[in-house]
Amino acid sequence: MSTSVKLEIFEGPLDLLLHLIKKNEVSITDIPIATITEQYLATLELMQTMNLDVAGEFLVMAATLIHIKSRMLLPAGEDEEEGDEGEDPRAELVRRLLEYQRFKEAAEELQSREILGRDVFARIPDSPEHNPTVVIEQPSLFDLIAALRQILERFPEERVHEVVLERVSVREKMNLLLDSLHQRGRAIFQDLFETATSRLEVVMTFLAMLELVRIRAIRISQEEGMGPIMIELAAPLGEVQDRMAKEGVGDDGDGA
Amino acid sequence: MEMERDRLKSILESLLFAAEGPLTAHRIREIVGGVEKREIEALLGELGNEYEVGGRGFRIVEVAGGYQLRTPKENAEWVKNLYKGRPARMSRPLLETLAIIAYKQPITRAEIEAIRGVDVDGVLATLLERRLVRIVARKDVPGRPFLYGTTPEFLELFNLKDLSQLPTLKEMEEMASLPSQQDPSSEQR
Amino acid sequence: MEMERDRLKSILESLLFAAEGPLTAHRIREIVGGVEKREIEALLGELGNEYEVGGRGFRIVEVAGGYQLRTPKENAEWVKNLYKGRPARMSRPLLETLAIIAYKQPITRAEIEAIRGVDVDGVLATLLERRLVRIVARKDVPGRPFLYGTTPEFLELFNLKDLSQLPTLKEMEEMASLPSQQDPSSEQR
Repeated sequence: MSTSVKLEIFEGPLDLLLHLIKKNEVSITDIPIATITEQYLATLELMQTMNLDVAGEFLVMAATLIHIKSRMLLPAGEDEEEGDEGEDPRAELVRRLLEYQRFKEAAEELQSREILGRDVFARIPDSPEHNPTVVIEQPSLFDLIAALRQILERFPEERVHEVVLERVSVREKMNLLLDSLHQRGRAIFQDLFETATSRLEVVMTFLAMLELVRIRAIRISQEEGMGPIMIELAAPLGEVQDRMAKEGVGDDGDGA
Repeated sequence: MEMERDRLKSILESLLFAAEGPLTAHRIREIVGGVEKREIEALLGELGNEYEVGGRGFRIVEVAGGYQLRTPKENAEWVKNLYKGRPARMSRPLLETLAIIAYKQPITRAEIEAIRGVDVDGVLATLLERRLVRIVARKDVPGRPFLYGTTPEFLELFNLKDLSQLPTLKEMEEMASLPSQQDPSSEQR
Repeated sequence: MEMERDRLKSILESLLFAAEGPLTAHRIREIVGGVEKREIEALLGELGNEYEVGGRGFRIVEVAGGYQLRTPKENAEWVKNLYKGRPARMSRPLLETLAIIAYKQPITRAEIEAIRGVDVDGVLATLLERRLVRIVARKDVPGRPFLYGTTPEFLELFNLKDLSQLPTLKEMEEMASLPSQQDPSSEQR
């Protein structure tokens, strides 16, 4: 996704707003909303003319600013929204800006500390029982996930010469999974692997499942307690198939 | 067994030198045996002082709940050359996200994003990979999202004894003086 | 650039301290610059002498054509204790096997091996020994192989309240598909 592209210097809409506020030498708590909105929009336009992908959050903020501006223009009392008659339309934005600014400053504080590996260095001791394999002290949950990913990464070796077959098979698996879920309603994760006869097939089913999750065709959940992982359709089968057709996944490309 | 102070100091130096991370006074006590924690702390203080006054090539820092030998900042320029090609850069998104997690932990990804105003997917993955943050639990709300917190490695990286050593956040003092005037005409230039 | 002897000694200490292996005088010269090799060797000799005479916790030894800091032999007894009773360490094979068991329990050894593609005898023994997995039953197939599952110690190690707190597949996919290079802002600058 291109939404992670940012205008180099601005970390996001809040960052850009803080910049404009500083540039205009105005107070966060009393933002001249018309001026700032105008400059904000101009910056977005500049970003677009520079062919920078303007991330969605910048646009959402633009809409927010325009909305606040229009509310500020209403004579007092005519603002019916939320019934919060006395509240400044800017209040919520101000709160967010102040909070973001605090952490921006905190980040700068962190940056100015004596950072290990930049300003100061510790020893990398060679322990007596030196172990060449990667060793992790106090593994975290993330390590567990990474480990599982590594398992999956090792499987593709089998598909080097079977690319076509595999693609067909994953698609096939996706359809089989959908059919099966359509019939059963909900299924236990492990049960969906029951019919697998080979390692390859297990992986295919797994990949198919991930793909279905990615396109939001299925939903994965867990019951409370020691409950099993449950899988179900995220929408009626017909709707899911339509979506897959639109996304160009799941069909064989020849309309069959 | 009574041990000479100098002998003990030598052993402390060796221990700090050979340790793989910060050593707590407690752990040191387990290792040397028969010495009061207070005594160990006093000796470490003396050693650290000697290093500093003597302008030596190491310092004793209190970090992540323990003591660790580190090179002094004024030598960084040279020591850095030992590690060509692997700078430990900290980008602004990384630092901002880390700051939010450090101060507001435990916190969910959605909460971090609400503060930063942008998504933090990639940044969070990097922080997890660098072991600067970790999943500490799940939040008891629908969807049961993960809650993130900082790690001992975070404390080590930023030379912090514990979380209470984080610089206090600037108070939101300005919040008190939120704009209350309902005079939109002040807006028109 | 002329540098004070004491300053240089401090830098030498820092370099020896932070280096990953023995440093040759040649390499040191490259790093500090503008100092004769002979001078460097002389200063290292002085430093080593100071450590020895002062009964410090390190020595400078010449090894593999370079110089290295090491702890003195007379402190070995204590230094050795550092490595005793360290927190559990996890190698990659161990973690992978544990992950498979966690998600697919109850599972037989043959099934684990089918997924990992290598035999897991040793790894499984280690996991059993560390009480991270246990035998939960026998599978009702010919040969009646053992079925393995995780233990409460496993939950403790990963800070999980119960197995339902394991990341779901969806979360796994979200997290695992976040290679840091996908985030252009996190590493550069």
